Amino acid sequence: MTDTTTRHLPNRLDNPLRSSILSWESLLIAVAVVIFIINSFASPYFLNAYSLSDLTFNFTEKALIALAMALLIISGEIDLSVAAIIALASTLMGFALQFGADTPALVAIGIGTGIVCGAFNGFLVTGLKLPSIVVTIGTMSLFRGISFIILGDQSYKGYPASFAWFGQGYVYWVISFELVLFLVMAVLYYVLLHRTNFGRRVYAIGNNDIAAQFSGVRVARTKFILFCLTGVMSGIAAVLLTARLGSTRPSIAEGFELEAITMVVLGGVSILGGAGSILGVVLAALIVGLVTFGLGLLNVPGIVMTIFTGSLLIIVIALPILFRQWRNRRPA
Amino acid sequence: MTPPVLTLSGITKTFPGVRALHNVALELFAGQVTALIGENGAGKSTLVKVMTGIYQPDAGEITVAGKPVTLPTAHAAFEAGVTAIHQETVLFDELTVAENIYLGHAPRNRFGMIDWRKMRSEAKETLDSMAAGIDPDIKLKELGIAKKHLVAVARALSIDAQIVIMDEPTAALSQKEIEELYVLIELLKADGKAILFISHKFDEIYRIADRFTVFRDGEQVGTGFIKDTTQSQIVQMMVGRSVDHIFPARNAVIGETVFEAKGLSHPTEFDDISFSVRKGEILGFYGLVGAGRSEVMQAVFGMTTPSSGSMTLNGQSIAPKSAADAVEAGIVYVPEERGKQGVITGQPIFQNVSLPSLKKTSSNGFLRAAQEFDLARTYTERLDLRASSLSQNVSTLSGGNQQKVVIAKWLATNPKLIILDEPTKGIDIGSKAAVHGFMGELVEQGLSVIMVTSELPEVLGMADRIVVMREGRIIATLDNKGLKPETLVRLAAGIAEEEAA
Amino acid sequence: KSLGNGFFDAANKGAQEAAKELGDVEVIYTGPTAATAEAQIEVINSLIAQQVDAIAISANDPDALVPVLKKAMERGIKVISFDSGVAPEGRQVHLNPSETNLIGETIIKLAADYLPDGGDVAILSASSTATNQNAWIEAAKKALPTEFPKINLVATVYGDDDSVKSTDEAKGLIASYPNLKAIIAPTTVGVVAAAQVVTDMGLIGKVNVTGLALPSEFKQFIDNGASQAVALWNPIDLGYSAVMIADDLVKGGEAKPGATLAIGRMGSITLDDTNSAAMAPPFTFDKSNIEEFSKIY
Amino acid sequence: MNRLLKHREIFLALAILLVLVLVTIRFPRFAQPGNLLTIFNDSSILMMLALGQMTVILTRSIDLSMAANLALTGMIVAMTNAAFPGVPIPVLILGCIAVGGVLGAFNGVLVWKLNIPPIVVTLGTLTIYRGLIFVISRGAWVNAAQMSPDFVALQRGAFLGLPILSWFAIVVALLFWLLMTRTPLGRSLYAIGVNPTASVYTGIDVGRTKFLAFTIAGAVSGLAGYLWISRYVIASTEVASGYELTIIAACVIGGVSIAGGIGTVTGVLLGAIFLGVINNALPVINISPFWQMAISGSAILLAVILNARGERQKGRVILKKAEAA
Ligand SMILES: Nc1ncnc2c1ncn2[C@@H]1O[C@H](COP(=O)(O)OP(=O)(O)OP(=O)(O)O)[C@@H](O)[C@H]1O
Ligand SMILES: Nc1ncnc2c1ncn2[C@@H]1O[C@H](COP(=O)(O)OP(=O)(O)OP(=O)(O)O)[C@@H](O)[C@H]1O
Ligand SMILES: [Mg+2]
Ligand SMILES: [Mg+2]
Repeated sequence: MTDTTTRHLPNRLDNPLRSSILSWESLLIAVAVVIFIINSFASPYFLNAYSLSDLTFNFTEKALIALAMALLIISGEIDLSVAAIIALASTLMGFALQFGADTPALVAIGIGTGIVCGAFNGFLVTGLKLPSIVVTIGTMSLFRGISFIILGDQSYKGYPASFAWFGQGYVYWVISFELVLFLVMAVLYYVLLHRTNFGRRVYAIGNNDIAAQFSGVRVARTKFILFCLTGVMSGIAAVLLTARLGSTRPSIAEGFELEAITMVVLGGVSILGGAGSILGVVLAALIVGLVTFGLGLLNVPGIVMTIFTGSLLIIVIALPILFRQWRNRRPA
Repeated sequence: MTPPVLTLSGITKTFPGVRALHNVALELFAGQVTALIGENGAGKSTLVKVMTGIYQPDAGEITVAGKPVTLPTAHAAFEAGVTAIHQETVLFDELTVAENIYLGHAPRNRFGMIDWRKMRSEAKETLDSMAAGIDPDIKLKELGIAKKHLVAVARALSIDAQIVIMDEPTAALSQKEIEELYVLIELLKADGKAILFISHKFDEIYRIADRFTVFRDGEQVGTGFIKDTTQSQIVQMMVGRSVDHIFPARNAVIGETVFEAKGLSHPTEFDDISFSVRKGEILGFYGLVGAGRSEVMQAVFGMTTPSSGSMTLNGQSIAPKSAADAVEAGIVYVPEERGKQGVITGQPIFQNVSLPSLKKTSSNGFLRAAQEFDLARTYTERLDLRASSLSQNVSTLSGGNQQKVVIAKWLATNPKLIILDEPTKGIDIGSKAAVHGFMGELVEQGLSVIMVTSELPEVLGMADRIVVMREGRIIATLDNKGLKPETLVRLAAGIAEEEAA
Repeated sequence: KSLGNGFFDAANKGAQEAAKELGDVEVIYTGPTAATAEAQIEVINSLIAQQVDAIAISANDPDALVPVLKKAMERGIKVISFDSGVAPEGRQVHLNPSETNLIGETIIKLAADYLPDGGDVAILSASSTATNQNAWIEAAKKALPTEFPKINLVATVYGDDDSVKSTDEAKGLIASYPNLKAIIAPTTVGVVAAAQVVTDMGLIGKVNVTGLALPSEFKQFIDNGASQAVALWNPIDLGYSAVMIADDLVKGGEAKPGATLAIGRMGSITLDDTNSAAMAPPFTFDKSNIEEFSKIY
Repeated sequence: MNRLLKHREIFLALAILLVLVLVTIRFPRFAQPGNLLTIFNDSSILMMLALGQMTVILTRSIDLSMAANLALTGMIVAMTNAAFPGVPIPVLILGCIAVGGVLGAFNGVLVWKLNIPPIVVTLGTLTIYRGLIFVISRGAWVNAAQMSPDFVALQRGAFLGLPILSWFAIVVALLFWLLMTRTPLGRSLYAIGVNPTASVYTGIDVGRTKFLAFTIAGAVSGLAGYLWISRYVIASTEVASGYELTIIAACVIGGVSIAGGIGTVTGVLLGAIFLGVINNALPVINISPFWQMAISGSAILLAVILNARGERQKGRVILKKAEAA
């Protein structure tokens, strides 16, 4: 066997161009384009720089969380406490504000809270080996509960103007800071997931964490980092949302977690772990934003929009499965 | 003579990439034990699953008592009078023993509700009749592996079936329990049941079987009466060639000690394990399934932490806390459960191979695809991996080729010690030879190899020294020179001891 | 505030009436289903994008809506708040359904009228961030020592305009204060929940529920005696006036302290120094008139 | 102590008792039978829902749509009652169970036939069902005045001194107890959770069983829909929003393993009562209700940690001496 260089294994057989055309992402692009076109016909107000700019505020904060959540879900875990982290981070920022914290300190507190909460989740899941779904249902109540204890029926307000800029400011013309931050983060997460060793290990863990561990991957450490990252992104979202609302109440960002997860799943990330891409998540965020804003322009109530997003979620997931079942049945 | 109770004909079953069964036939007779014999992966268990409604055959016919039947579900098989003790324990840890025995056919009261009292008393009766000494009310997870197997046997017996299949029922049992099982089988025979008995142990087969059928590579290659056939004739059918040629000649130079373990212990799994491996040596670990060898190896590999004991590698003391530590130190492990622990089936070959070596193929933590492909190609080609491209998904490879991917992955890390846990389990004969050949090559290059195996020929054919384990302890460490197979079997099963006692 | 709330459905009736009267006005009646600020912001954003001329809003949060409403005003949209107000920098005019002090007094009075010997009362409010409720409660507290010395206010709790939470809170009040004589709920959701609790616990006659309620939703509790009387202003008039004021502003009217704005059939109002204006005093419903009003709103 | 921890139910019951004792020390009226019955009555709906959720979780699935199902069924029944006050209440209740069951079966079919992960399916249907409430009601609430007196009164009536609502919970709990311990279906639910592969070997149709589990959870949600609406006498889009997580919390506190296969009716009932006690105790001992959320969050975490201790794989016992010990 020493000289068996007889067979040469090619890198790949399929044509990368062809497979990328048939990918999930292109399906999403098509969906996004269709919705965009429908929107521009349905409402005369849609194709307007200001409208489109306002549109982005509907999803940037959730989408920022979705980026980190995507990695976490790819690794086979989940974090339902993200919205509660926002509440706690926002509350602590408001608390610090009462003691005269300036803008940099506020941001540091917001992001710091995110890291601490993420690390707490990460410790419970990886250190004590508990299922992440239950742990984060628990910490979701705990984190938001602490906000309620601190804030009760009060609210914090009076954030400085320089702080408000994070949620209301424009970098250039109608391009908001939130949007720019989201795009920058999307690129960073793309690189992290698709271009680094770390990202590769995340996929390996999500596919089979036992085999990954048997392959010398430090599974617990990687998952811990992912929880921290999700915490950080929630902290950042807390800064943006607090700045945008200009006030803090303990009920801030209620329901964000399910919307972020919907974006992730719609973006083609397998809820069972191991598969998914950042591009998909970004597209899904865009689609959710387009749908809600487009229907909003038609004055369709938000609750009715959820029928669309919910159906979209199920249909988009079911279609490939139905297609596969149909194809498998045919030759038999 | 009486017609067969069950007839299989023309049964074919293919899995993606593997033809597990091809046009096989089988007949079972009332009051007789038919032994099904064949190497690992010959298709025996697959046939059992076809007969019990778990797999649907691609082609072929099943007749029970002269009537053709289809078995779309496990329940249908049970209704047709077929029951089986499966090779892997298919039981429920969190349920009680009684329920494990009666799940799916529990006795009901007149309201159609499960009658627990009756179930418990019947379970107790069955277990007592087997002299199993198991309390039907405790949860299954409280039992050891051997007792679990007895529960599986009890489950099969609780179904009043005409056809009883036993897929390696004795693999995890002690000699005493095996003897009790024989008694049971005699009772069943006397009851007029048709029994299919699968085993790799010839002594058992000759002791209890009336007829035999031999499978090789998914085909039926012979059938007949045990009393008319000699052991070597059967082996000839099983292997299709002379057994001696399988193992490569060893011409590695054995050097100084590379790895040494002293007094490794674990609260429940192993105790006082000491052994050493030298450069260029293959150290065999032999024992019955469940002897605790995998657990020892996983402790060496950092997956579990021993409660006491020490390890040294190249004279330096090591204490790996994780597999990553062990790999960094130069110890790698090819696990026993390939699909679960070895390969990441959802990912392409090259990513599987490069996973532990990502540091080498990347720059500053960023992936470099070209380097990854080069690395993967170098090692998979050395192992003669059969695949269409390096981006092929590992799940589409055959078992043997998956094993090669695992080995390639580890070779790429330039290890000092490689541990192979059941390296040829479930691998076809051709690949088996390749893996054996490759092990020879590894030691020639100066690596040290630990090979865990439950197969006698393999350990006798490959190892330089053999460590025998039983019930979590090392029983003996032997030089593999003129060793008789019986010696190993006795040591592993503890028979010598029992006779002395 | 939120869709589906009977109060705002009635306000919409008035708004549509005003639109018909004005002829050239179209009213979009919209809102989130959950009474949260985030959801309301999304709705406002879509209204801004539609380049509406004016927004009249009942706020879920006085502060959180300020940035987005400021943006609306920057884009030339007139913003007025009605019912539950927005902080002054987030709107041009705030239309109070009634005078704050008057409401505060009224809700206490409703309880006191049926407690000649005085006793313990508690307040079940909507959310802690609702400006209007807080202002009323403040006013009520102020009136207590001087005008109702025998009434003892023991607690203020919040039911968040959520029927379950309001129910739990009402039960908590009854359990914690055995001598409670009345629950005052200045919120249409809370008052129904409290009355239901009193009915369920068989405390009719022992604990009187009062506060602000829509006659159509509350009639049965007047009928069964859980409540002696409640009060409310006319939401139809409120919606009507909001649209009238908005129209006024769009057509060039100026909102500054002291200005007087015409509101059609309702006459006119004068803005105070926070650009707020109040409408008529609240109207009290009891056994004598509830039947009649429950058919209207 | 260790043995105690093994019996989750006993441990939980003691925890509940402890809370009761602590509260009673500060506030003697709390432990009066009347108040205890009130707590039980207040926890009734949660108990039923948690039992439904347990059915699903046992099979390694999860149903996030139960609260939305409840709200949708509740709106349907409220509107029916408002429009046709003459329809007898038992018919309405059966209708609720049927409607809820159909909504649950829809989840079940998607899980069974299309093999979509339950969390994705129910995340989707959660939003769909809620949206549908708005569509059918056009956003309007159905309030007390529109409901017929019988509709509202039924659960408030008393039988043997206990409100009918409590009797609903007791009957449902008994049915679940029978289902879980005495029927093949119930045992299949456990078997699937413990070992899905082995279940196939035993002749259990895993997909179909999951489908039935979702249907049962749906039917319970439907029943709870009627009870909820008639209890709080208001039907709106926001009814029970976010309650899905409370239901899961009750299960987790009650010792149901999210990994499937473990959980008892008694445990779940105690889990729901535990939340009910906390709920009732806080206002009484004058702790601001704002503490409630953090307390139930901590209770959940504590419960998972304790459960995990109990469930932790002891590893294989290979050594003879260890096995004997
Ligand atoms: N589910 C499956 N998917 C793919 N291949 C399978 C599957 N089950 C079995 N095989 C393959 O079919 C062949 C026959 O396997 P089978 O388990 O029947 O062997 P066996 O004779 O029972 O071996 P052993 O003695 O080791 O138990 C093997 O090559 C195996 O890898
Ligand atoms: N207590 C047990 N409960 C369930 N399964 C068990 C138990 N003990 C052993 N097994 C099973 O038996 C098989 C072998 O056990 P183990 O790995 O401990 O022994 P081993 O001596 O290393 O044998 P092998 O060389 O076959 O791996 C494994 O597949 C394992 O799943
Ligand atoms: Mg087999
Ligand atoms: Mg092993």
